[in-house]
Amino acid sequence: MEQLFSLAQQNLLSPIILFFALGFSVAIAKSDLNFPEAIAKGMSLYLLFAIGFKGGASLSGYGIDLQLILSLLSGIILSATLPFLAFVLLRILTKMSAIDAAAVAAHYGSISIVTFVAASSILEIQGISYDGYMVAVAATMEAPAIISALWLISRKNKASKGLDGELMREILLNGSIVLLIGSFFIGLITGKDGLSEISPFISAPFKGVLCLFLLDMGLVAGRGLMNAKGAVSGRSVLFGVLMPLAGATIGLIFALVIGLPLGSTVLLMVLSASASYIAVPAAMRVAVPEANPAIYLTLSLGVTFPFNLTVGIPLYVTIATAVIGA
Amino acid sequence: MEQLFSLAQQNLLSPIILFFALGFSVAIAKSDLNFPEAIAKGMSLYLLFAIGFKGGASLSGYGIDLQLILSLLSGIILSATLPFLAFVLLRILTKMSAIDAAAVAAHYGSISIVTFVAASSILEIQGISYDGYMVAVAATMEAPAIISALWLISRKNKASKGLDGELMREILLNGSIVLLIGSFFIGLITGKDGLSEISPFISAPFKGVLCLFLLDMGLVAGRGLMNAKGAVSGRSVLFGVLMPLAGATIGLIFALVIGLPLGSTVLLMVLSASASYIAVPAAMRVAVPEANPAIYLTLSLGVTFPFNLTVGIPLYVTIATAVIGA
Amino acid sequence: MEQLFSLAQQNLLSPIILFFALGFSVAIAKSDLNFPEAIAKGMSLYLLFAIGFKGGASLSGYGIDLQLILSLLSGIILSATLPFLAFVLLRILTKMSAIDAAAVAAHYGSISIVTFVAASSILEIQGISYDGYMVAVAATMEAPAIISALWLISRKNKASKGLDGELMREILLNGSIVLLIGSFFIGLITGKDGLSEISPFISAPFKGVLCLFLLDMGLVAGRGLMNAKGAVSGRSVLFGVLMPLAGATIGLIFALVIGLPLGSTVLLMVLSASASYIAVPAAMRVAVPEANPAIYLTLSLGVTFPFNLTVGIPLYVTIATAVIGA
Amino acid sequence: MEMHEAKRVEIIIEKIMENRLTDLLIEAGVKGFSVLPVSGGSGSSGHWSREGQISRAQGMSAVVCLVKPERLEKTLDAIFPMLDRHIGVVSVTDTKVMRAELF
Amino acid sequence: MEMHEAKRVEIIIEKIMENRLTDLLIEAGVKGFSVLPVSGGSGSSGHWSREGQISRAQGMSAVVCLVKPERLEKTLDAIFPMLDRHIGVVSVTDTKVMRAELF
Amino acid sequence: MEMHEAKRVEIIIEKIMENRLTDLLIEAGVKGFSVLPVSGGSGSSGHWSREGQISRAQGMSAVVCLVKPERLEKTLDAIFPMLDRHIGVVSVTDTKVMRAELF
Ligand SMILES: Nc1ncnc2c1ncn2[C@@H]1O[C@H](COP(=O)(O)O)[C@@H](O)[C@H]1O
Ligand SMILES: Nc1ncnc2c1ncn2[C@@H]1O[C@H](COP(=O)(O)O)[C@@H](O)[C@H]1O
Ligand SMILES: Nc1ncnc2c1ncn2[C@@H]1O[C@H](COP(=O)(O)O)[C@@H](O)[C@H]1O
Ligand code: NA
Ligand code: NA
Ligand code: NA
Repeated sequence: MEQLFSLAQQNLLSPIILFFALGFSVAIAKSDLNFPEAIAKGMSLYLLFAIGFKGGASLSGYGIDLQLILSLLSGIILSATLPFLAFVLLRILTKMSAIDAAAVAAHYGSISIVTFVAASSILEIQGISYDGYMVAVAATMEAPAIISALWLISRKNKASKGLDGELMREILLNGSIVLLIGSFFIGLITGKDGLSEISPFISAPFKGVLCLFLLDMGLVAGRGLMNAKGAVSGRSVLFGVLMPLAGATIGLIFALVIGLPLGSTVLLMVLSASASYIAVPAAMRVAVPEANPAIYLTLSLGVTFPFNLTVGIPLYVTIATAVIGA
Repeated sequence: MEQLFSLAQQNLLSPIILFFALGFSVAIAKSDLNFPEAIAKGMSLYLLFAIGFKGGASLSGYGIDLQLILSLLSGIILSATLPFLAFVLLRILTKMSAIDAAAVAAHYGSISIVTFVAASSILEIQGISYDGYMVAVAATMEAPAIISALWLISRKNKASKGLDGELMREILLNGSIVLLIGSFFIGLITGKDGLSEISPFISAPFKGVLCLFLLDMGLVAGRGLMNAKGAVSGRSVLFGVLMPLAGATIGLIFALVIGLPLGSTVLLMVLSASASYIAVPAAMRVAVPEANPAIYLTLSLGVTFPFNLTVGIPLYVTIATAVIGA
Repeated sequence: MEQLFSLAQQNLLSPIILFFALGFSVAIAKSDLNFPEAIAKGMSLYLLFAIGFKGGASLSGYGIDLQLILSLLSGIILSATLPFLAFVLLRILTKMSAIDAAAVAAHYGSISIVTFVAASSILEIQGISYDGYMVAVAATMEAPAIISALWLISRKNKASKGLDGELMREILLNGSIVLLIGSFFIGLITGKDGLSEISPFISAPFKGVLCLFLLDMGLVAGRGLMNAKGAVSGRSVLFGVLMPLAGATIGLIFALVIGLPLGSTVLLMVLSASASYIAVPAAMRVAVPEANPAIYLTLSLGVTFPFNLTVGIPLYVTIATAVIGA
Repeated sequence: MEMHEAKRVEIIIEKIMENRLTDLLIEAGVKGFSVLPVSGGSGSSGHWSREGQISRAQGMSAVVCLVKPERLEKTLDAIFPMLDRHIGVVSVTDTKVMRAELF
Repeated sequence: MEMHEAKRVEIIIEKIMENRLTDLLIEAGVKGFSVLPVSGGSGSSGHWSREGQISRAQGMSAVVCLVKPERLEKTLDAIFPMLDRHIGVVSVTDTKVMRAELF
Repeated sequence: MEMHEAKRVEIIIEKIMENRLTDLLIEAGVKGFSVLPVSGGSGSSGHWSREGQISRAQGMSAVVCLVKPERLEKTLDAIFPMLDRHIGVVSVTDTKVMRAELF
């Protein structure tokens, strides 16, 4: 308990969280601080490029082992099944329509890569190491949740066009995934030599860029909340806090079953707990335009993302440490 | 005198000044070199983030002392009163209308943060240290000048809407201020630990980014001058050179009275001498659309900014050194 | 031969080439990965700024010697004459109209600065040094080819407006040239001191930025090829591979005649072998709108650029090493 | 396809006034609008461009607003005071829209 | 200058549907179109802005398409199914163009 | 609100020709214009997009110019030679403006 508090406090006072909080609060105070869209996108390209490459380079030289394969499989299974849990929870807790609930569920099965990056930064500060292949696990967890949710929707709504070939290609080849996985493999191929060539670009400045990026995320999340007032009920907000806890718990069970070490366990919990706000919202707009985007964007970016960043991550670290031991 | 020349020469041959001069001259030669708006804005966000954070972090661990409070007070008083001096000077020197003169005066009471950054870079090269809280002083000097100028205008022009609540909020919560002050406080809170985390992003590459940014400022200033030919008279240009000298002198007196050390004295002189071209022009467009923007933008960005960068800063360093001693 | 293979393999497995290949292939697979235009332009400004400055700084302290002058002259002559060779080759090999052939020829006389940057990165990895003034040689090679090609066109097409004063100014003062040459001279003037001030910005992160930039170039080249299907014949593609070999050979002869050392010889070969896709296409659109842009953009960016990057550069290094000795 | 009469109101206004203008539009009961960036222009107050700019003082936005003909008068009345003081141009064009109930 | 009757079709549609829409236009035989960025807007589904956004879910594009009058019906029929499900507005304005053969 | 007849001239032209075109407009006595960015499009010369581009050869701009009806002929005559050689489309739409003296 004491550890949890000290960790939570340390986390809340880290620059990345403080910059997120700064953005969130000045957006609500209606400051005109903002980042050009191109800069926000440029920072997100940088972050994906850097974590992909570093993840791959750290694996280079190791063969493919069983744990890697089991981790990837776990990711796929988690992503494909968590939407069902989310859907049931939503139907019990809230009065959301089945379509809206399924669309929200897709987001919670999928992942938020920035939450993942923030968690790995926090692990680094704690001196807890993790496996480079967790980046690949993150990548596998984007798409399956979408397919599960579209299946849920097609059951309810016969008219729904669902998953055509073009959408499938868009989901599997979406820019974020392609950059993450591509950088991962280039890191894997070029290994330590490659890393030493570009490390001054992707390692040293990484945390500073992350601060700026979270400032922007705070601004966007805060403004989103302001514009969406009324779109989400109190019970939906409750879901936005309970679902990450449920997801993290199930992620922990998977990690225990396949015997992941501490750092990677935390990351699998974080991936399970986090909700997408880039790939999944886009897919939902295309496939399920009837679902209200204000609901899923607000829950994912306005509720669950800040919750994970501030309370969730230190909690998951504490629980995993208690269960597995440091 | 000798020191002044060597300092001026050293300053004129520093990369940041040369890149400004490059931009200025190729703009006048009608080269199509240009920076996308998003990149210019991205660089300015970076600079504010970096100087705010570094200023705050350098203060962390020190308590609030009397000199800090006196410096902040000096900043507010300078910003609130310099517009009156500027207004009187303009009415004596030029034939500008009262409205135009008041709008210009608002700019000279307020500050140019890039001039501040350039001056602190030059101090660092000279090995002269300054207090981290000067960043906070800079922030306090943005708004009071606007209020003084709007008061001047409301006296002349009863029809003027002046300062409504929304405009007041926009001025106090404008993006630059919020980022500067927010980063300052996060730097203060996270201190040396925070700084060491993001220092490779905000310290080492800082001067390089400043070079690129000043290249862009040179392009914009040069193009502004080309487009504004005829908008400003010779006597207005004279004002654009005299006013910074007057402002710096008054800034020096305040610094002597409150007993600031050399580096901070120079910075207070620079703040008093510099003219805004981001926050104040925007406020003037909203509150005083009758005032001609070509006049105040040309004077501030086309005349006073280059003057301070090339001649002003080394002059203020020399004078302050002569008066206070190294 | 063995050296060639090991070099080619080493080159093909370097991060910069792999990122280009990643971009190229995901573009063809129709991924939506893309860079905002402002970010692409920002990266290219950074690269020009960095190589210009580093080239100039490395020369600082040395006087102007004969070899420098001869190199600049060689650049001008190569750029002015290669279009004639290209034109003849095109007329023999392909069925392109004279106008289209002349427009393509202008591109091959001029240069691709990214190919130059990639080659100098590869030389650095090989531990082969080169002269800083090769950056200036690159700059001199942009414009002459355009003039030669416009002369060719005016002979064929009396109606052609050709080279008016405004176009001439645009060509000579185009943004890329001005930034490259301006940074070169500022590097020259400020020398080692200037370099040490901004080196953490322009040296350490350089290769990482280059990787991201080549990823973007791969995306643009791949998409260009997809959109241009049918615009270029197989024989045109053959030209796009033969011409760089011919150019490199002639570049080698010039280098031998003026006695350049190994690294600079390779760079002169690369400059002669590369084809412009920024300055020249723009000039052709203005002066020769009748020429089909799909042809010259596809050949330069879709064929010759990837060829030089993957096969050409290692080949030129091997040949130059064989001829001159390491 | 049944089409309905509507008015396309295009307001090119200083960027700094954009939010105040759209607030007026909403108050006037307009059902929607879209804002398009403007990258440069020229007028009695000279030539401008957004290139490399960080200042928020210069620059314009184009606000496009499709309205039912009967809502036009009220819309124009609402924005007139602002356009009288601030630089900007307004054009009103007859057009046709698909679903009348949206405007 | 001889001018010819034409229709200016302006479709403001979700960015994520932009490529699908332009594919429909091309299938419908339209000879060309231009896409203009939209930086913000407001409608029944609330207010939005592209500032600082990385999500591809929000945001609109304006597709401007000049067509011969006789091609209008087919064009509208082609895009109607998409506009029925997805948020977006369409306006059709009478206009004149220079070279009729291009549209 | 008194409104006056005017023409909305919209010229979509290669970006590289933008300055030359606006110089022609100013020479022709036009009182103002606004330039809107175009992010992509399609026509007889194929499909294009500005994404990730650094080349200045590709890309278009939309120049919108409100003119008095009596100034239209001269405006079109001035720009015609350029549009004859360079890719681009022009449309002229009847519209109404507020203050006739500005156009
Ligand atoms: N006739 C016009 N057509 C289109 N845009 C215009 C026109 N006149 C002015 N503008 C736009 O409004 C801005 C300000 O105009 P002005 O107040 O005349 O300087 C110009 O820079 C243009 O962006
Ligand atoms: N009347 C209108 N005029 C112009 N744009 C509109 C209009 N109505 C809606 N839009 C645009 O379409 C988007 C979605 O509209 P809606 O579906 O009503 O929320 C808005 O955010 C605007 O960008
Ligand atoms: N009918 C049209 N409507 C709108 N824009 C067009 C049209 N035709 C061409 N364009 C624009 O002009 C560019 C060049 O057209 P083209 O010369 O036909 O290839 C296209 O890429 C579009 O941006
Ligand atoms: Na999840
Ligand atoms: Na001042
Ligand atoms: Na060449």
